[in-house]
Amino acid sequence: MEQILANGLYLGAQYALIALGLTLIFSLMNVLNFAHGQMYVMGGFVTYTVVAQFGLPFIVGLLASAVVLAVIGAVCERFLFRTVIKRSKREESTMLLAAGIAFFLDAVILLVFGEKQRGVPKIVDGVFNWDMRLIMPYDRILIGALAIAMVVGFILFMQYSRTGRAMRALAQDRMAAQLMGVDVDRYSMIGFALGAMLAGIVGGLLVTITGINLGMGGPTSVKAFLMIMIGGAGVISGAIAGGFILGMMESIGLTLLAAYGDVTYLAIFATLLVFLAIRPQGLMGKPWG
Amino acid sequence: MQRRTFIATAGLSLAFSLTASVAAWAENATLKIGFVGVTSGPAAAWGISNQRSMETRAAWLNELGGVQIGDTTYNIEIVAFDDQKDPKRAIAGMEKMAQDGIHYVVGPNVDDGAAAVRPVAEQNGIMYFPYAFPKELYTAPASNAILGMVANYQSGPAIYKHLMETKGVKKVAFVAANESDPLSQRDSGVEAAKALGLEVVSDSVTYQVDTTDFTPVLLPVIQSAPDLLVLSGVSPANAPQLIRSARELGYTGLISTETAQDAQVLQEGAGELANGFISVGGASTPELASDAMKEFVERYTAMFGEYNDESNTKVYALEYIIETLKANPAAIDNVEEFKKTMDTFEAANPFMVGDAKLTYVGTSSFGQKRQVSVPLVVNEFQNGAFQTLFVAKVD
Amino acid sequence: MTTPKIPNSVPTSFGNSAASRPGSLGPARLAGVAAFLALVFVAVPLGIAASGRWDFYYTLTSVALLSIASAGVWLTFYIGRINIGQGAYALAGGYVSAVLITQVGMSFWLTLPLAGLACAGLAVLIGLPILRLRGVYFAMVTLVLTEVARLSALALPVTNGAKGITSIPLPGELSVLGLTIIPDFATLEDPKLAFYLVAVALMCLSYLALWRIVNSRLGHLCRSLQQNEELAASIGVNTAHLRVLAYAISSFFGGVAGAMFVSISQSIYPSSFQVADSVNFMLNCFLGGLGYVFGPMLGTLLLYFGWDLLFTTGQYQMLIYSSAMIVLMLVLPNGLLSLFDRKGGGK
Amino acid sequence: MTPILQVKGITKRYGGLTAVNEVSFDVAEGEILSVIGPNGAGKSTLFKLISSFVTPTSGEVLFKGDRISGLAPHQVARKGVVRTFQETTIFRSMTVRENVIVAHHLRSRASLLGFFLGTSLARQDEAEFGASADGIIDFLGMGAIRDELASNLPQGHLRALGMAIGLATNPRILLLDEPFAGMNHDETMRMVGLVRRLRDERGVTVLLVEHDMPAVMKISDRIVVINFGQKIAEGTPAEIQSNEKVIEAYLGSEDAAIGM
Repeated sequence: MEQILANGLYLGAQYALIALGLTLIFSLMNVLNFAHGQMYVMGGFVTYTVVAQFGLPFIVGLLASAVVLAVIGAVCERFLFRTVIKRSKREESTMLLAAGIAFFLDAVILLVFGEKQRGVPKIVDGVFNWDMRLIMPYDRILIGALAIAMVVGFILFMQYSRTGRAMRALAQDRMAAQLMGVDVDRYSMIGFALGAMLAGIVGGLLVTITGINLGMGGPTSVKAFLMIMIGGAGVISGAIAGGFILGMMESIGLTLLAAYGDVTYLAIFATLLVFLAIRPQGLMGKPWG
Repeated sequence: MQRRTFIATAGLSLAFSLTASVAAWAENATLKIGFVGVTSGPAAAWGISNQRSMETRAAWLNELGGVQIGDTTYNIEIVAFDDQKDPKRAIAGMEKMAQDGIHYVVGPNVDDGAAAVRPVAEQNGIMYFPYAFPKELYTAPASNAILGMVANYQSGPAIYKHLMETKGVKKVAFVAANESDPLSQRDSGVEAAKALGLEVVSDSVTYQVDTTDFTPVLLPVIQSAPDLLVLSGVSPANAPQLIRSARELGYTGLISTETAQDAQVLQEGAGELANGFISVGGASTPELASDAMKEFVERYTAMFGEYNDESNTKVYALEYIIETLKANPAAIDNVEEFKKTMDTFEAANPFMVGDAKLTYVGTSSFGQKRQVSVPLVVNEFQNGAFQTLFVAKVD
Repeated sequence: MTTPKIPNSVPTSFGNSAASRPGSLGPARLAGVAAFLALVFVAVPLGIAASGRWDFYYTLTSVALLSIASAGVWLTFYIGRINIGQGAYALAGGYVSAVLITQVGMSFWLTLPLAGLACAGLAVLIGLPILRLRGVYFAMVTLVLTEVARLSALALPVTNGAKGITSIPLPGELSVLGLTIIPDFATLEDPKLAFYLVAVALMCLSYLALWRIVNSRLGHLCRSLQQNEELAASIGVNTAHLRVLAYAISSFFGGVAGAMFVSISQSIYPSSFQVADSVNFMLNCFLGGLGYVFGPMLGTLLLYFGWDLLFTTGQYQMLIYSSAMIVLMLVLPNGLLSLFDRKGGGK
Repeated sequence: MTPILQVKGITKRYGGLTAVNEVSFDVAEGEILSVIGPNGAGKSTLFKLISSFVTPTSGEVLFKGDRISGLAPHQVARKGVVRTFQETTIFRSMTVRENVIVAHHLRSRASLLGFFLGTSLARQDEAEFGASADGIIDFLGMGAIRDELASNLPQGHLRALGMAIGLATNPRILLLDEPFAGMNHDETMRMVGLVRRLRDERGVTVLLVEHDMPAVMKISDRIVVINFGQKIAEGTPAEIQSNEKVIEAYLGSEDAAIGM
């Protein structure tokens, strides 16, 4: 039991961080960023390159991932999404753009980083073992703690910083924010950069544990969608809750349903469908996002 | 031709391959060999190692002046098609090969693609070399597919038997990804283990390929206390993580797989924890590799920047095609001739030391010779490199 | 979530104003249809025979079938729902056909409509709860649906699980009252042309149906739903019923396309239609233009052929393809057919 | 004569908040009845309760003696109780004429399949809808903007279009949600005339919820006043104007003075 909870908590922390970036972008611009998973993969590869190829400390790699992805995010917003949102008659058109960017990043990652699985050596060795009841490698504890710290940091940033407050105003009501003198373009760009950066940081964090490969992008996006559906799209607390809930469901499901083989995810999906049929806006979302 | 001038990570390779191609481009005729497989997206690694090993070998042969088949000397051109791991695209790829007048194609890399291209290959007279294990592809009435490697239901029993005899393995557990290929391999693995009299203690646990934490997946498996943990059809990307999680959970038994792995990926992903991991490899272990294999690895590395251990196996398909054509030049545009030759075909294996032969096998598994004979090399991972555990043959 | 912005260009006018009666075929439109039919049934086969590019048959067959599935997705867009789950129905349709052929011994031609109907039935069951969702919620749920379909195909006993169903026989003879309408495909020297003709015939039928839907009262009601569900309810439209109906028709198209593909590849696996396919169906609609009945057909043609034509660019194929897509999006965010808007609305 | 619409002790609570509390009144066939009340009095909720867009916590609404609360909105519309919307809710990317035609849905005799196949019944229906729509458009004086895209219309026309959509359903009783909001004097007077003609020429019973006192006084046969979710008065305009409770309610809420 302890093991299941610990696994769920650890998974939940990283999932929450992934979902945060996605939901931030969604709440600010109503863009469902299909390329979120690819941004995560990109972050992982940047950290890998800095740490494993250049031999620099892990923290440098993490910072590099953050910076690179923030720049990519800002560029995407400034030159792509902004234009399309202005010119398009239906806002769903941004989905096509996001999918195009996902394909593009996939192609770039393949050309630049290659097709192989990559990983950096463990940053801390050893395994925490409490009487075989709870087994958790130290590096996983560290990464989990870092992820939780980041989530807390992000909440504080959104709550108390000027930028964070401006973005929250923007997310709440674009029109009103504009009237209140919030520079919508500027904060949309910052928000997008921040969302992409979060994806990159998770990639960088997890490359020490799970490694990274080209194929992780798409499935990661799908999982992130799941989380924000559970929690409610465009709501920060919802993304965090969604992340932890999915982590727990996965951990519990894999343990309880192991004997039945291939059905854990089927069960999770079925639960989700039933849940959404009852509560279409997710746990904490406003009706219709 | 343009395919030869790949811009790999090293700028050097560009110059190298350019000079190589210019030098060799005499008035030789061209023999096109196709490749239909996945070279983009999540599973890119499988197809890319195929395509690159073919391109490396082709460039090398052309540099040597081409290949003489009958009275004509040919330069080899590789025509590659990326099917994006989509069976519908794979059909399009095979159609494209037929359109180009190609009769010999390497690929596809997965079960669904290999099954989907079968009608096209049969209608258009194409022999193809899939890296997929379903038996109906190779047993009559099917006759155009040739298995390009050792199937897991062939290597599995050999490995289990070896481990029973040398390590006293009695209980075995299986884990597989929740996808067609790995699940099929798990099922045939379980069957083989039971046939050998092993006790299968866990065979129902599966995982999503995008799993980022395998601890919850492996927990119930480890609790079933097996002596041997088989990672059925595990992709090189997942293997290190699975090994690591199993070891971190305190598992001390053996771990094995029947698919080929990459040493560097294992080293990066699992480090010391991967020591003792048993997998099926190609023919480039120091004991087996001929000078030609060593040169192949060098050339591959020069062309593409980094070698992939899976290419040890994947270089063979092209070699088989060319050597069989040499043995019967009439087969160059007639696969029926090719099929006739297959039964008696024998040629020297350039990639292995000693007097190893290239022959077609598969009689005991498929009832007809529809498999290339590559040495079944079972490796053990030790400190960043593979060491040969034992070598066997498939008939 | 704000309501989606709607194209200003009205795809079709309705009412019986003299200009265009619903469903009426003016001489110009009739000529256009005739030209299109001549193109797909005569010009393309002649062109292929002349150029010797036999591989185009399969390419165009794929385009025809994928555009049928995309037409279904387009219809859900028409009621204001973003559908990224069509792959699930294509897979289900494929399995229905494959199972009926291999286990019941039914004729393929009978399984084709049955696959569509089974998918429509499935869509009613699934649609009832999820069609209450709107916007990105519906989009994300449908995205998950494709994955559910794959996992179900792996887990259900009738699908033969991971091993898939292979060696499915080619479509047999179709005869009515002793009159052979379609010959047994196995007796044909090369079924490519036959598959092509069947596929484009199905495509023409599907788009005819879609066009009729859009131009009939059903289409007008769908549009009313897309623009304002509350108002639609207040004028007496049973919105829940209509949504499910549109979704069922949409899934019918998906099922038929899936079943047809199975007959070509003579095999089906849980991975035969994946999330990537679902996303592509949606992209086809976007690219062609959501305001135009023939948008998804054009979008499919372009996206599929685009990839095929880039075949020679080797490892840069994906890079060029995706860049082109992004540029297209920047230049024509409302779909390719919006190019014709200035000349007074689409078809 | 039994009233066409009966509201019986209807109550709606949201959590701890009671938006509408035990409100009862009747609407007679052919009458124009207005519900008024200060801001936040519960008018909108009452309106949604009657049109069944919201289900009541207790109480019920009867139409011709049949209970309609609890039915889906489209079923209520089918019975002949049709609402218009407070906001300018129309089908934005259809023309005026298309808006009105589509709203003829309830009058269809042909099935959807019939329309799809273009049967003669369906073609007859379409022809009738077109003629009827033109009639309604002319009736509301919108002939000149018949083929204009709805999203391009000015607000006054939008309101009229909303009413046209309501009329197209052939309602027995039309519920108008603040039909005069945001209009200047001239526009209001024109709208008052329209609503009158609606009743006089088409025999439609009208129940409206409104804010604009002078217009209400002018148009209504009877008025129901609610405040804090409760009915505080009911009667003719003259009676309401002199009702102490009503004056107090309006003065207390510092809202517009009454009956000027």
